[in-house]
Amino acid sequence: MREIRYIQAINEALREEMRRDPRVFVLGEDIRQGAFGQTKGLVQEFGETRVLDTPISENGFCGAAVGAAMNGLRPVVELMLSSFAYLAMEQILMEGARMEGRYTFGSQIQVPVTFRFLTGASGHNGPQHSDQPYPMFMNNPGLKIVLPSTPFDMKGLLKQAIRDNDPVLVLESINLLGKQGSVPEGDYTVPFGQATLRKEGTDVTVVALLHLVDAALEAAQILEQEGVSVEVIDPRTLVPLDRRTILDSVAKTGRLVIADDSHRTCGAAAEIAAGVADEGFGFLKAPIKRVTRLDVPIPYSEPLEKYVLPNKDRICQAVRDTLR
Amino acid sequence: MREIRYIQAINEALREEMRRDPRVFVLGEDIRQGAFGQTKGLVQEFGETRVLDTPISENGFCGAAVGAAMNGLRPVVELMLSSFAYLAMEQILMEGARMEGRYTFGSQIQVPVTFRFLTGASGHNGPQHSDQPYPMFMNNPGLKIVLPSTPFDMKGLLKQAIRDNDPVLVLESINLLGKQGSVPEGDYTVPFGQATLRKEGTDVTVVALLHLVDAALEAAQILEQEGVSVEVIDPRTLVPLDRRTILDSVAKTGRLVIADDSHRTCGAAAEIAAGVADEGFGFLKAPIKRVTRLDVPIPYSEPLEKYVLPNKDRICQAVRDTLR
Amino acid sequence: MSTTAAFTSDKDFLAGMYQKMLTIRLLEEKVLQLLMEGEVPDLYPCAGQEAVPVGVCAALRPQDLITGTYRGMGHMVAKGADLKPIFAELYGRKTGCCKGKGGAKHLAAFDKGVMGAYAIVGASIPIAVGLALAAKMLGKDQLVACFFGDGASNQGSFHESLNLAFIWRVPVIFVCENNLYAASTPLKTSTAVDHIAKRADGYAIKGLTIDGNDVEAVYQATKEAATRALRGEPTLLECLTYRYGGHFAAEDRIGWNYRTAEEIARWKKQDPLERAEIILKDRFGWSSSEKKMLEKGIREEIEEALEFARQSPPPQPLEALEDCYFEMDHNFLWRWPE
Amino acid sequence: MSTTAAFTSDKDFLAGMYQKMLTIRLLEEKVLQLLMEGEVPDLYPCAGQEAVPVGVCAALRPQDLITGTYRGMGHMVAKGADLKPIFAELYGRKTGCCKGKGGAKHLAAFDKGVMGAYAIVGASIPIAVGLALAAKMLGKDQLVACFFGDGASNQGSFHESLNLAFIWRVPVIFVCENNLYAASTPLKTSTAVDHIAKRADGYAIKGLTIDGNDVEAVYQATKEAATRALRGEPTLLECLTYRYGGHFAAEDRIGWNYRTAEEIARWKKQDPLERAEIILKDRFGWSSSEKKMLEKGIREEIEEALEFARQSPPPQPLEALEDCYFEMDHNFLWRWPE
Ligand SMILES: Cc1ncc(C[n+]2csc(CCOP(=O)(O)OP(=O)(O)O)c2C)c(N)n1
Ligand SMILES: Cc1ncc(C[n+]2csc(CCOP(=O)(O)OP(=O)(O)O)c2C)c(N)n1
Ligand SMILES: [Mg+2]
Ligand SMILES: [Mg+2]
Repeated sequence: MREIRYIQAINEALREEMRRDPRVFVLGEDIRQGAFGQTKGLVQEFGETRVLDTPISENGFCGAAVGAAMNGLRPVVELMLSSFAYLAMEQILMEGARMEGRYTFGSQIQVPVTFRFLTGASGHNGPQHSDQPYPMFMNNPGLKIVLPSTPFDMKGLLKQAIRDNDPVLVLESINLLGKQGSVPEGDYTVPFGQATLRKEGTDVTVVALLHLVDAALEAAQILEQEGVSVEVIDPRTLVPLDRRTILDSVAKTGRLVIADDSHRTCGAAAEIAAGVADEGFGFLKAPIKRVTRLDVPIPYSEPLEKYVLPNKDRICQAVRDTLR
Repeated sequence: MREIRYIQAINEALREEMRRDPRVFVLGEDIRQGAFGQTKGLVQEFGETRVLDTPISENGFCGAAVGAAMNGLRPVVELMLSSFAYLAMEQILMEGARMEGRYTFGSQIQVPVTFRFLTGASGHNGPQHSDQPYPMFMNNPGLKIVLPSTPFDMKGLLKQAIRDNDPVLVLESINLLGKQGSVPEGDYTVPFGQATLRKEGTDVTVVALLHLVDAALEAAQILEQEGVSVEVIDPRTLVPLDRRTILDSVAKTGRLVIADDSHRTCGAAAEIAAGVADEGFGFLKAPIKRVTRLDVPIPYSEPLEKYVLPNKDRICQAVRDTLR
Repeated sequence: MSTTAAFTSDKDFLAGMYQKMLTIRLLEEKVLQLLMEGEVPDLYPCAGQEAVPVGVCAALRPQDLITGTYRGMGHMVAKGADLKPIFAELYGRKTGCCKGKGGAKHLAAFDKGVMGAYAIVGASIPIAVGLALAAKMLGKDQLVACFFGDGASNQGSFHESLNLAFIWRVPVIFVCENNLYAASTPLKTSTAVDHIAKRADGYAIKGLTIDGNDVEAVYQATKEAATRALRGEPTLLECLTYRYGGHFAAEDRIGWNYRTAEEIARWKKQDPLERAEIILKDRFGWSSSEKKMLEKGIREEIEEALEFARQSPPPQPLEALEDCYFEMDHNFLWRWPE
Repeated sequence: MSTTAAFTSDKDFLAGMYQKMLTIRLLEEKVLQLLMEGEVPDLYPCAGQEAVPVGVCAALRPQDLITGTYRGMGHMVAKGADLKPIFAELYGRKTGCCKGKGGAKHLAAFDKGVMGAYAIVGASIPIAVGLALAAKMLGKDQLVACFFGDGASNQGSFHESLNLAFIWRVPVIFVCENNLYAASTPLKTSTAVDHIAKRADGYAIKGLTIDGNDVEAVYQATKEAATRALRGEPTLLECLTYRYGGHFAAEDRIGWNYRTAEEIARWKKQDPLERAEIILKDRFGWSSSEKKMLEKGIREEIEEALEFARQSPPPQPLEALEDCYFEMDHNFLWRWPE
């Protein structure tokens, strides 16, 4: 199969969905030029009426997208970086996810809006441009949350998100933009709520998110040489979360490490750990280990940033810790 | 000792700190009238220059408070309800907690600002006025988070918060405003990071937050009659969190229930559960149970709202579950 | 305050607007009474301001949309919503306009174009711009009227939305219900401008300040704004008015006191219903029996709606878990499998 | 564009401003070169805009404060910050002005009144209002100049802050560096008004649009605004200018293309440094040897600062955990006891 990059998969998904459905349009800051390139060429193909450059008004245009979705369109909003999400929390969570996002109005209206956030720390971007705020969104019901770790999943999940009738948050890892992978040319979608086994193993389960899936696979290779067989699970969506696959794996291995590049306290890893410490307690043979970013803002200087972010070595260490 | 209400304890702490330190001032919406009454009488005593009614501009005035704190004042900001925090996330988290909150500027500046949020669901306040967003703030480093469950703790912790040199978030439970309790007349503070044992017990540890401390104590009484001895811990501050006290208790009981009225997914209970499932794994004899609000917005209708919110019966049930 | 060209409604039209205003007034009276009796838990009163929603909505067509606020009963009635689901919602019943989930602050009637009421101050403004953007992009013959208060004009969302509305040239009318207070906070101590319409220049749109207690003036100004809106020219229409009741129903019980009795009395002399009634009498020779008949009909409608609410079943607790996501078992989302 | 009364600086004063502008220009040149060579990872260029920070800061006193943006090198130099900690910060060194934690987007010099640079567009505006509020409440003889871009004027925080500044009557000058673009987005397609200063009316404050490439005009307008500020009257001072470089340093490498060569050339004819140089020559008979000496001194200062940065030690990894909270062992906060 043809190989393309993660960023091209995003572009292709947007392009195909815009061709398929005239109600789909994209909006965001500098998307005609393409700040990071995901939207490159869209304005040439679809024109300025379907590719809207917005003013720097995150709360305003996220809210406008919610409104547009309530009145027949299927907007795809780009937040240039998820670090800017704090400005738009009100409209995304309070209005998008909670009000029109069915609940308050008792399912009388639907809000098929997709929020795309480029997310993560890419090196020396400093404390205000390296965020990973998806746990904050997980803490608020009403939003589906998708985090593709391969070009294949990106194309399929983004297409699914655009077709979904609920507000969906699609996380685009800034660390994966250049990643190559096999992607079919035509149409396909990847369903929400289905984790995938990236590698089978018998000793320890590693649940890994976004770019840490690759780190976990590398860690698994290293550990294999130490005689440790690691199973790597990629949940692919956090809301809904495929708890069954995680539990089944822990039932087999009895050991769990969660690798998640969001902040530790109340992060995604905390939720998965808490769930397994309840429902999977009987299977557990060892402490549940979390490998996350440390609980400080992301510093600019390279040695500092490296220290704060999770990586394959820390995953290895955590796996070894569960075997002590 | 004299008994006063929780809301009076807030008022008294503000009043005493404003008398003690001319740099302390309060600002927020409708605080001269006192939307819920915490600031009653302050404008009469301290005048309009130290009791500022703000426009409805949450991000703006929270940010201005951060700026004022950087330039020599000690602002105490009231958010009428924590449901309005989403509008001010940027200034509170990005600027208050992360930038001036020492880290970005490498401790060159300090930001002694206190944010007071009235928080929780008080009955039929509906999906946009019943929030409990503190886990979102926990997920962001840089902010200390305090949640007093008694009038005594409220006065002492709020005073400590105002004197602290970091940004502090003080949660005022809307369910506790009328609660009576012994409170000394004079000056005292309660230190951060020290949990308190509300009740000793031997079979199951219940870590409870805000008004659920009382629910946990009631549950403990009920369970006592079933022959179950429950230990109730009130962490009093979430950042910093007194992990030692929690672990010591679990070491004794081997069983843990966390009662937390924030949303379940990535909530405060998830963090405590995840921590114990790691560091306290060896002590655990049973699954860790979370009693939280269910993961939907808070509905208006009474039977619905009741169903969504945690209560003493659910705490009892969870404790029994750990003993099965 | 700009004056719009004198408009002379015919009798039926004005009487129709009067009827809506009276419905809002009597409905609120009833709900406040129920609130005192502990039957209804929550309400944000709008008595005194009725001419704004009624005048605006009279100039809209059925396909046009509105967005409202927590102070939403007026908007609902003005846009033609049925009273039954309103009452049932206040009672938290399954038959309520939001199945009892939204409640008093979130009245909605999507079939009538009431696209929800928002309890976060300023929240409805970006939503309205988005609704209007969709109307434009889909080529609908439709415009959006967005209601909000003077206090909301200090929110960032107001600013961002008005700029977007101009940039995108969408069919929207921003209706500012300037009742001089945001909760207990006076306009003059919280807002840099004395008239919100002055802010329109910052967004290159037309701004107008009108007498919001003159239902004909509101109608006429909206009519003109609607014509502009459909050409893609937004308007900021500031309607000067006054709320008689508390910011929230129980305000005086907690001892709030921020307005003088004289001020309230002065505004009551400009009551929108009385002013419309005088015109009906003076211009059209409306008789007091006509008024009585009208009132009687409204009271019956209200009683019927109240009865409907009381008879309606409360929702079942488990329904709390429904409606959060589309076509998805909610348990799947937050519960770990047994 | 309003013209302020002609101001005639004396030679030394103008030469001083010229020197600062040249320092900014040459510093940026150097850093861009280092960026190409991979030594410095990040920069937001400000060449072309130098007259704004320099003219503004020349009108401020040492005790006055400024807040800046990611495009912050000009603000730092203009307010008198030392070059060494700037370079060291760009290099991520412990000796950097933020110990290497903030980096290129967060330059600060608290001892000089540079109260931080903010990388969230619009973020510095509420902060500036708060700084000014404290100055007023504490009776300090101090004002605050707040720098931000044209794009930032579309953020809600701009709106909320200007309203607050008026309401509170605080000593602040809002300096809008209008360079016609917000990243790649032109002012005219994103902003309802052609001149940001038009928005001042919505906050009852004085708004002025001036030639931001005329350092004397910027100085003069700021001087007047400072007088007003100290009386509690904020000003929105819009300075028309242009950025020569990319929005971020590597912009052209990723193929951005949103401005015409002609437009850039046209603005380069209005170069702020050249214009100041002409005045220095024509009015004051400045000689080219004077300029050369100046330039030589600056280049030496730059090289010295660069050397300082290169020699400085990188921070130790564990220092990443410091500075998050005051007087508290960081481990206490997130780590469970062993
Ligand atoms: C973001 C937010 N802040 C505060 C509140 C609390 N609150 C509800 S209504 C209101 C006053 C609003 O005033 P205005 O916009 O003038 O509308 P009015 O109530 O007068 O109709 C306030 C402060 C809220 N609901 N949302
Ligand atoms: C809230 C937020 N949104 C988007 C960005 C990305 N961004 C950085 S600078 C910039 C353009 C800002 O334009 P303007 O305010 O005119 O200032 P200039 O860069 O031209 O000096 C954008 C979109 C950001 N840093 N913060
Ligand atoms: Mg009002
Ligand atoms: Mg600009």
